[in-house]
Amino acid sequence: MFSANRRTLLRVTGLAAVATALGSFASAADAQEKIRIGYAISKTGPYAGGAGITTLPNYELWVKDVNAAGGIKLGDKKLPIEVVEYDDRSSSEEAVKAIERLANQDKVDFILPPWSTGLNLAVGPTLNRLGYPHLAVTSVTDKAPELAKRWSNATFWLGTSAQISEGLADLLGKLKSEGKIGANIAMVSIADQFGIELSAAGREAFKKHGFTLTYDKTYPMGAQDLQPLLKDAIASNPDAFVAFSYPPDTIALTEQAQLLKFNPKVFYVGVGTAFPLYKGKFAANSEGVMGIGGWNADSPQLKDYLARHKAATGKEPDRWASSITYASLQVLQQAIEKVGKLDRAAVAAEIRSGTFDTIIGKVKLKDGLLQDVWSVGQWQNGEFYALAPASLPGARAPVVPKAQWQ
Amino acid sequence: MLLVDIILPGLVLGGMYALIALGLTLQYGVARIMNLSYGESLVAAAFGAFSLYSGLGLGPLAALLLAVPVAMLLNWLLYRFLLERLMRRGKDRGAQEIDSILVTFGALFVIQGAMLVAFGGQYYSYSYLSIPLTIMGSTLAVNRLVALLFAAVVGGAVYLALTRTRIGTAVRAIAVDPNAARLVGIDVAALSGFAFAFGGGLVAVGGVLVSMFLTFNAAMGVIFTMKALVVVIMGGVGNVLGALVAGLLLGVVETAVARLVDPGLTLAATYALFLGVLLIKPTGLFGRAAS
Amino acid sequence: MTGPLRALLWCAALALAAAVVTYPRYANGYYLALGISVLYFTILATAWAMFSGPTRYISLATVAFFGLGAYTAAVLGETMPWPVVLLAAAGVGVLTAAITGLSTLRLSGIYFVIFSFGLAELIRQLVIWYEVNIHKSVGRYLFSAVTQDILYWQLLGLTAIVFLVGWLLGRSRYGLALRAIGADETAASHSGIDATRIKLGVFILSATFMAMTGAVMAPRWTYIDPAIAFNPTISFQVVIMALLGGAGSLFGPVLGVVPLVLLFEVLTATLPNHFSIVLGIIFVLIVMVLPNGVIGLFGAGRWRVPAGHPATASARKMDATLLAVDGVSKSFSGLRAVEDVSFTVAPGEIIGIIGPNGSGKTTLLNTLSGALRPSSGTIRFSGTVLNGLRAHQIARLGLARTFQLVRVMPDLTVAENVAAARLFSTSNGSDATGRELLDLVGLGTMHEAPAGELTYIDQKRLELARALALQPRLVLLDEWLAGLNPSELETGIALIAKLRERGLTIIMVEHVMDAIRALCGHCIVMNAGSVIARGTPDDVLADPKVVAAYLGGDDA
Amino acid sequence: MLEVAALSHFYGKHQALADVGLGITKGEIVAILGANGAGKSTLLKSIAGLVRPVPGARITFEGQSIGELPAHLIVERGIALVPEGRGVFGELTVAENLQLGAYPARARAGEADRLARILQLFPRLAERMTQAVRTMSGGEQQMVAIGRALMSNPLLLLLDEPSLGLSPLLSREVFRALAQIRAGGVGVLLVEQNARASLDIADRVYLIESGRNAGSGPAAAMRNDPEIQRAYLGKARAASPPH
Repeated sequence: MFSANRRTLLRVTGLAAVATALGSFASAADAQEKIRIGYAISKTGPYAGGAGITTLPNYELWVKDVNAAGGIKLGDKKLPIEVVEYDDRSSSEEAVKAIERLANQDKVDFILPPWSTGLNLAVGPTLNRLGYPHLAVTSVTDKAPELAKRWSNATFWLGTSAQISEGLADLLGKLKSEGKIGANIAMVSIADQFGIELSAAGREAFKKHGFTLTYDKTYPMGAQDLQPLLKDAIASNPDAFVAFSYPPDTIALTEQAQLLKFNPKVFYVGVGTAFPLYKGKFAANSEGVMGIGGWNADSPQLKDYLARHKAATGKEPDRWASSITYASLQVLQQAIEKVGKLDRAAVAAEIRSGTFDTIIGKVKLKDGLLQDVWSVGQWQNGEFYALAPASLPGARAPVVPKAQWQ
Repeated sequence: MLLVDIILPGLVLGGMYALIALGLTLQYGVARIMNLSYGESLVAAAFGAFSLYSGLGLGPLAALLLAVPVAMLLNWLLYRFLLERLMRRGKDRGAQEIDSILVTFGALFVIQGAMLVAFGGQYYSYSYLSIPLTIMGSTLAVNRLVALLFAAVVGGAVYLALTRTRIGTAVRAIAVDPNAARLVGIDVAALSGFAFAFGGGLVAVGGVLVSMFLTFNAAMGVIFTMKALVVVIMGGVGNVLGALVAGLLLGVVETAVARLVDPGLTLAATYALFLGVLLIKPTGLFGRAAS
Repeated sequence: MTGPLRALLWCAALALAAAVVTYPRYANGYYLALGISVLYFTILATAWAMFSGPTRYISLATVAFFGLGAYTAAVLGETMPWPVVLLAAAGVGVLTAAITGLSTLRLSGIYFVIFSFGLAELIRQLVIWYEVNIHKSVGRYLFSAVTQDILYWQLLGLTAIVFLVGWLLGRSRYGLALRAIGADETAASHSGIDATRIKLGVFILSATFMAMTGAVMAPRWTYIDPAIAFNPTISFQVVIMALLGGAGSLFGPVLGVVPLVLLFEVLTATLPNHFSIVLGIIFVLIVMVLPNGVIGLFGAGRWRVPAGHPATASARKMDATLLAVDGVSKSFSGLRAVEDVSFTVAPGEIIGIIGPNGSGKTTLLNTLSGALRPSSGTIRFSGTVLNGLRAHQIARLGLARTFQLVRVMPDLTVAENVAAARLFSTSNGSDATGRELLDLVGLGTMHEAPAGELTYIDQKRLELARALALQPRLVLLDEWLAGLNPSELETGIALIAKLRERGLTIIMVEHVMDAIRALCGHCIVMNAGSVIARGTPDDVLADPKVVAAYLGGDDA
Repeated sequence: MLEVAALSHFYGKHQALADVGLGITKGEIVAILGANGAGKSTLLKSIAGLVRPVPGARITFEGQSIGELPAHLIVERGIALVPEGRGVFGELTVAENLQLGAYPARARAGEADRLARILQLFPRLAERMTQAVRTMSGGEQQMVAIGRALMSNPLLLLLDEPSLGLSPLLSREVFRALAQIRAGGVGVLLVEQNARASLDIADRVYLIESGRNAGSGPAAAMRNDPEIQRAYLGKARAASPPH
């Protein structure tokens, strides 16, 4: 800590000699003493909100956990992690530059990915060229299989958009066949790649299951009032309401639904439903709300993870990508330990082929993709339990219809 | 009925737009400071309200009593120690404007950085007065109605103060011609500082009130800055009434497009309306004609 | 400069150029990425300043063009050859800039600033809507083999072109015209400069570079969506960098780009968690200590245009009537400021227009010079109907004016003020050089002084010289003698008399009766918009109607 | 009432004023004559506190030094400047302009009476109270400017080129108003290019050349001084037709 601070101080005072300062980062990586791990994450800009919940706390928690345990085992030695971190300012160009810097200047041993689909895709070619394993966790795209083929160093962890939508459609289809809900769905989605892919896949999957879309609209990012949208959705009298939305909108939609006393049998919103913020804000009213993600809250590893996360960062993790992010880091650690040396190509290959023991259970990737991902979760008794796919161990039965808003 | 259901929620949304623009009409319209850190100040006030609510259980309406004086003081200090110097240095209004853009761009980073250190990048949201109220068949949230009410009352009061009182007239006189203002015995630096600080107080009002119903994080300031600028410019620089009307108009149009055309086009429609207004009236709805 | 020194400088410049060109050969990936950042902001900021520097129109639409370029590349990049993609991006930039420029450039000041921002947002929203509803997908993938080296060289080439174009523009008459517009658009129009077309042209030029930069950068990010391509932060950064460096000169922006890119870089690296605060504070300090931008440290390097301008041969044609005003009226929202005014002016004549304040004299001059369009009536100048012509067109025909509240272009030098008026002159009137004209009005020693620093009376002289530089056949003087003391008045009257002797025709609005009596052969008296008397000065000044409306009980 | 001594001012390297001195007593009109650029406007601005003189200048008003005061406090002491180009608030109405004239605390008492007197002095302002000043003619704007200055209840009125751009009729009205103002006990310091008109109305005259005092004396004597006539009144006077 002390040395880092002193160096920080030196750098600040040395601002005048910019060139010198820029050069001075290239300290020789002492592979014998430490493992240098670098990341550039959005601490500012529009992505800071997402990165600040899902990604950054898990990086910090993992480093803390590993170092508390003595470090990563390399051969017969345990090497602690030294972190080099930057802010990509939510910019693709800054993210690429930061990767180059981590690789060329800081000569870090491993690089952790940025947050968001866009930034992960932006740094993809660079990480591929430089040969760093790329754990593209917070990247949800239908192109994932193709990308995993193109970049052998890259792995994708949240499933594809189709997977998420189909999971939801399967669940709703089952509810329909059980006679718990009717055939009408109102769907709204945010007008970016994420929302469009999910809604496109949803449209098809819902049709396959015999549903009718009584309302199907997109709204632009940054819309300040979603009440008009919701009113028209309500007017279409759906059995299930599905919103592929971002956190601020997820919260606004829920709040408006309560105000308008809109009580569909299934209320599905997200991203953001799995955030502790959601439960914190809506308390009892979150009960029965469905959203993307979910986890097996009864698993002892996850319970333990929840407690550690809370202790280390002061906050609960979100119940979707957080645990997977942490698990991906565990996979990285175990892959390094299995390879036994800082051979990035070998580690990348091991991540793809190996089987690992993580907080989310046994992880084995297929073609660079994590296959067993939860697509639907539901708040039940103050926990966001995973519902679908029902075939996965730990899946809970959905509570339908959702209780009326209080 | 659909009409009512468009106009009422539209007015409520517009009220929020007007509310977040009120401070800027004073800071830019009157004190002539193009404050790029405006949105960050607004978000900072929202964080303040959140902290008071979650920490001390103090409701946002009570928090106003604390937030507004603090914001005024901070803005006054900002004016007194940074902006006033620039105003004195700039040889004409253009130079002053460029300098104020640059300096407040720096202030933007400082405020945002401070919020990031204190609160991180996560989203924050809490519930206050999230109670439905049905008026003429249209259900509205009380917290949003409160914002509309404040926009109307505060906006109206500021408008009356600017046009009906001597000190308000003096403030407008500074906006018209600072040099001539000195000649009638107006302490231009002090009064500009006051107008800027008062604008800052209004920013705090906006921030505290929108925190009741918007989810926010430290990186969101620029959204508010730009929305406020659009409203102020559309209404006509320095015209409080114009800002009110422009805000309400934008809200109604946005709601109407969402209900009648396509929710995907709401923002496109508001920008199109804004651009259209400027093409027809190059100095905004209530702006003075270019001389 | 001595021979060896010059050779040394050339060698140094060549070495530097070689170092820059071969940079990817010795820089590692990171320094190359840093170089790419510097270059791409250099192009954007330089292109921005090309238009916004001289005109002072602060545009926040940079990202609109940049984003459209990036999108074009993302759409066409995998199917078309790269040069075609770049051309297409440039084309999209030109087209959008042309459409938007035509509609926006009549706005001024802050209205333009926010309009340009709104425009960028509108374009982004429309692209999103199109992608969602027509293309059914928002993000575009662009897999490309472009390595950092190639990207760097592409950007370097574009940088070279943008500087070359900027340099040529600065040397051309359009460069001075643009600065004249920025200094005082009205005065520029009345000096024969087609402000709209020149602004539009340069706006398009600047947008083209922005669009091409977007296209060049797009492949780097693999994935383009509206949030990435139309990120408004880019617009702000470009403005800030250009202003910080100094937007008024060709190399100013780059002086803002380099330190700011490096500052961001050093701070994000050293203080990832507090960089915002420190950056903000440092930035504020920079602004406080550098009032004129970074370039101010080096002394503002501006383009100066030599005062001399080759004289064109004049073939003067004498008409019996130079100007015929027939039944001209002008009303402002119902209020009739000028009502049915008719008169003619013969070549070589000096006509005086007198009348009480607010009687419509200046409004009448404004309809003659094209500042206002007459509501009815016709104005014929040397056989050409002036109705509907714009100020610069009328000025180019050889009808020049001065302003009641003196309007010089304050940031331009005296010589440049005069040169600005000769840029587009097609008249074949008087053919004195700029230097002669300045000597004529008594400013012969002040060529290089900025016009804004002249005294009031010298500014009036300069305004007259500028009007004469149009090589006019008719000059409108609007209270040109006001504010002169009696002895200065004598010099002024003598100067106007001299102009008449050189064959110039003059219409003067004046309150100084001595001047009217000394100079005018013919007078028109206006009151409440109408002509109430006309004739020789002595006749009209004795007219009881004129005495009652204008002169008062006894003579001044 | 006002004593100015050793007043110097520089614009950059250019010395606009060099050791200028002058004095004016209550109820007196003092005219300052000089060529354009002689420094007359700078002199008025220095007294009004708009520009800072070089240290060493002594400006005392009613026995107290005002050289260090900012402009708005000088107005408070009772000195009002009508600047060249009028300096009215074009976007505001006549009523608002006049109301702002009474902004200083010294002017609050008796504001209504003073307004009534000013509207008597300039009757055409009374008809236009709600009009935006920028839409008015030059002469009317000049009346607003003078009226606004008078609203501050000044002891001393400084006028810079009040007749600039005014028709002969209007400029005579303005000068007539100045005589009335003097009759009310207010001192008037006048800078005016219309030398004849100012000599006609002034009690005393100061001549300024290139920023320096170049003479002073009673206006009546100046009017008949051939030197003065040549320098400041011009030949044009001889050419003017009989009254």
